[in-house]
Amino acid sequence: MWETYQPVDRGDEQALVVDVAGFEGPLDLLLSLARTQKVDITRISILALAEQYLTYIEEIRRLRLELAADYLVMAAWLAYLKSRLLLPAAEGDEEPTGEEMAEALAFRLRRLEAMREAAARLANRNRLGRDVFARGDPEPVQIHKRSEYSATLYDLLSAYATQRQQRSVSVVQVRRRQVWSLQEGRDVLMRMIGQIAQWTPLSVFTSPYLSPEMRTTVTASAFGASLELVREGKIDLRQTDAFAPLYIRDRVHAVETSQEAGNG
Amino acid sequence: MANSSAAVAIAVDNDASPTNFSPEDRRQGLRMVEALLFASAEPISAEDLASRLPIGTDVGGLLKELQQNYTGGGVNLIQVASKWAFRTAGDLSFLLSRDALEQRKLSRAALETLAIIAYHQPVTRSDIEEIRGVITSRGTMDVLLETGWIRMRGRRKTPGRPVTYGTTEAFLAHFGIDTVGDLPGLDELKAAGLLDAGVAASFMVPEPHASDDLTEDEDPLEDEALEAGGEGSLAEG
Amino acid sequence: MANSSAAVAIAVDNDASPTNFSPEDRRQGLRMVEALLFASAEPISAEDLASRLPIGTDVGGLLKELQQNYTGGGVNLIQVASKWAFRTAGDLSFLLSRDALEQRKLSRAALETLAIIAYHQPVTRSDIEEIRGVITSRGTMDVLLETGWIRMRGRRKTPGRPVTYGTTEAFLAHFGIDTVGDLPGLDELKAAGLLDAGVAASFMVPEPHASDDLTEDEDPLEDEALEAGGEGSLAEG
Repeated sequence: MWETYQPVDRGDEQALVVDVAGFEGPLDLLLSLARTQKVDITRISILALAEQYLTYIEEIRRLRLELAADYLVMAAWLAYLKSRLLLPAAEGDEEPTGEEMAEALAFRLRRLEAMREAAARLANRNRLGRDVFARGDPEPVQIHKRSEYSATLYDLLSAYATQRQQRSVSVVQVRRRQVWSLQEGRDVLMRMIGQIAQWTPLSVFTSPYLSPEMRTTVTASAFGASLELVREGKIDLRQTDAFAPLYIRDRVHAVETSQEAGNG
Repeated sequence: MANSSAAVAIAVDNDASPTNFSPEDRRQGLRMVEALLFASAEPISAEDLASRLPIGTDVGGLLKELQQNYTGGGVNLIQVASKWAFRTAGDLSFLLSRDALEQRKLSRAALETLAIIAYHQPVTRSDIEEIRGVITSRGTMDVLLETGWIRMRGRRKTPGRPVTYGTTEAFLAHFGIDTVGDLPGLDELKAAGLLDAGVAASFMVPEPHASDDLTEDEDPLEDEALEAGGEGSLAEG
Repeated sequence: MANSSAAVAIAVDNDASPTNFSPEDRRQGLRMVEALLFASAEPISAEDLASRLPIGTDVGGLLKELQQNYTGGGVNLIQVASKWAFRTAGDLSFLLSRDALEQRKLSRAALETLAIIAYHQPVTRSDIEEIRGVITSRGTMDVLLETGWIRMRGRRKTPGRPVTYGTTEAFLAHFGIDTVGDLPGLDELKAAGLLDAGVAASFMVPEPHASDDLTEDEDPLEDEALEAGGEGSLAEG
């Protein structure tokens, strides 16, 4: 998981010719160089480290290798640090002393090192799904939905009164208007789409149900139902133009067919 | 089934010449069997377990010991189709189901049907359909029965013996009325503005039958009808 | 975090006025806790358990007893993310490696960034960059957000209002840590001053703070920030 940190062996000059891209920024390079001092990072000589870094950067530049600006900025800062460490501070100097600067850098190196160790500790913990495992076959809680209905007496009475009154008027009508419900439209489509892989006009599905006076309601509810099925991903719907015939196709089936075609 | 699990036991016993396993090895074996069974997404056979344990492990014995350890606990080690798996103890299965209460509104159709049952009880499904002028969907009656506000009262003494419906105590309690006889009549509905004043003279609002006792033209429900109420009412329609 | 877990303990204790629970009740309580935890792949909080057990059940005590019972077994009861879960024993990982899920290897940069977020949270992208001394690539944060181990917490009340990051419950669950206060080596890091701002005192690096509550110098994220987090954090850099 954790790519172990591989300090680049810089024991000889050869090792200096190292791809700088392998470092994650100047702090990483500094940490890596610090390792070559073979001392505890808390007792590292910042001055020696700065010199090492500058030598390294010079070497890279001599070889005309590209260097990211970050590395050069750090080099400039380290050169300045070096001068502050070597020269006594002038009277009334407002700038931080060389020691303060060195301590700041040492802190940053220690902190980065600490975070790396923390990362390694995290990575090496017993991790879920790698070292420790949860129940492989959990028994989920079954949720039984129970509905609680509510209605007021007013709802009840007004539903009754309205219905009775409408009905008392509509008795005059000779024939009850037949309505194909959305559910019925949906049921018919659901029964049939399993068999239709090719684009088929929607009217084919509904035609056995069409009598002249029912055409409007049937078409409307079949269309409504088909939209619902499209939304659920069960069928595809296609229309080339406004008011052009609607075509539908069973999506599952269509996918299988196209895959077969692809394989063949 | 019994045969095949016997075969397993034999096979395992054959494998398991418990040569020189120390008590410590045995304890570790038990831990391994426990962990493997716990982490597995499906029941594991004794052979499968054996294949993942040190050679010579007495899998059969360990399984028995583990099963013993879990006996009486909240989780048991059981055998399904001659494989092994942990399962919640049967008597605790109630812990793994939860009721979720969902507040729902009655549909217009259900409200109308309910009102008709209240006013016109005892009433059959075809009475309701005649009054409403539309077919009553199966779902509507199911919902109303689920509310506990209507019940099947009996069967009408007519051909086909259709089930009669009426309201329940819960109905009265929910709508805050003492008896169905307190439901407002024609004049009151008019006064409340729920009916047009100019409604036809022939328009009647019935006096609901308030008693739980069966009317003269009702027979009691047989037990079968209570259980298979759905079927009973289908036959009616 | 320590505060909130203390609150849990108190809440549980309050519930658990073990009034008149017989040894038999207690045994049954233990079985129920065992069954509930065993059945779930996800950790369950003590409160959640309490809500599913008889009122007054001493959940805290039962959990401790159950944990004790499973100590040394192939399956252990552990505390992660302030919740409880059964997990296979860590030392048996060799046995179960076959079941290991294919895990995406995090780059060194991503792991380092994750550690910094965990130990320094709430932390902004520029805090992370300050510590690592290098620009955080967009991809690194994306990968970490995708693991579900880190999340955007809010915005720091400083100019530019940079997005702050912290770890999630999934992080704790994955690494088997109870609370952020239990991060390995946290106390030593604190004692060594390595979690202090130190260098640039101009910004604050507070102690890890994983509680969902925002700290004083954080503002809540607006919805827009959650959706277009990348953009928000780019502005920061």
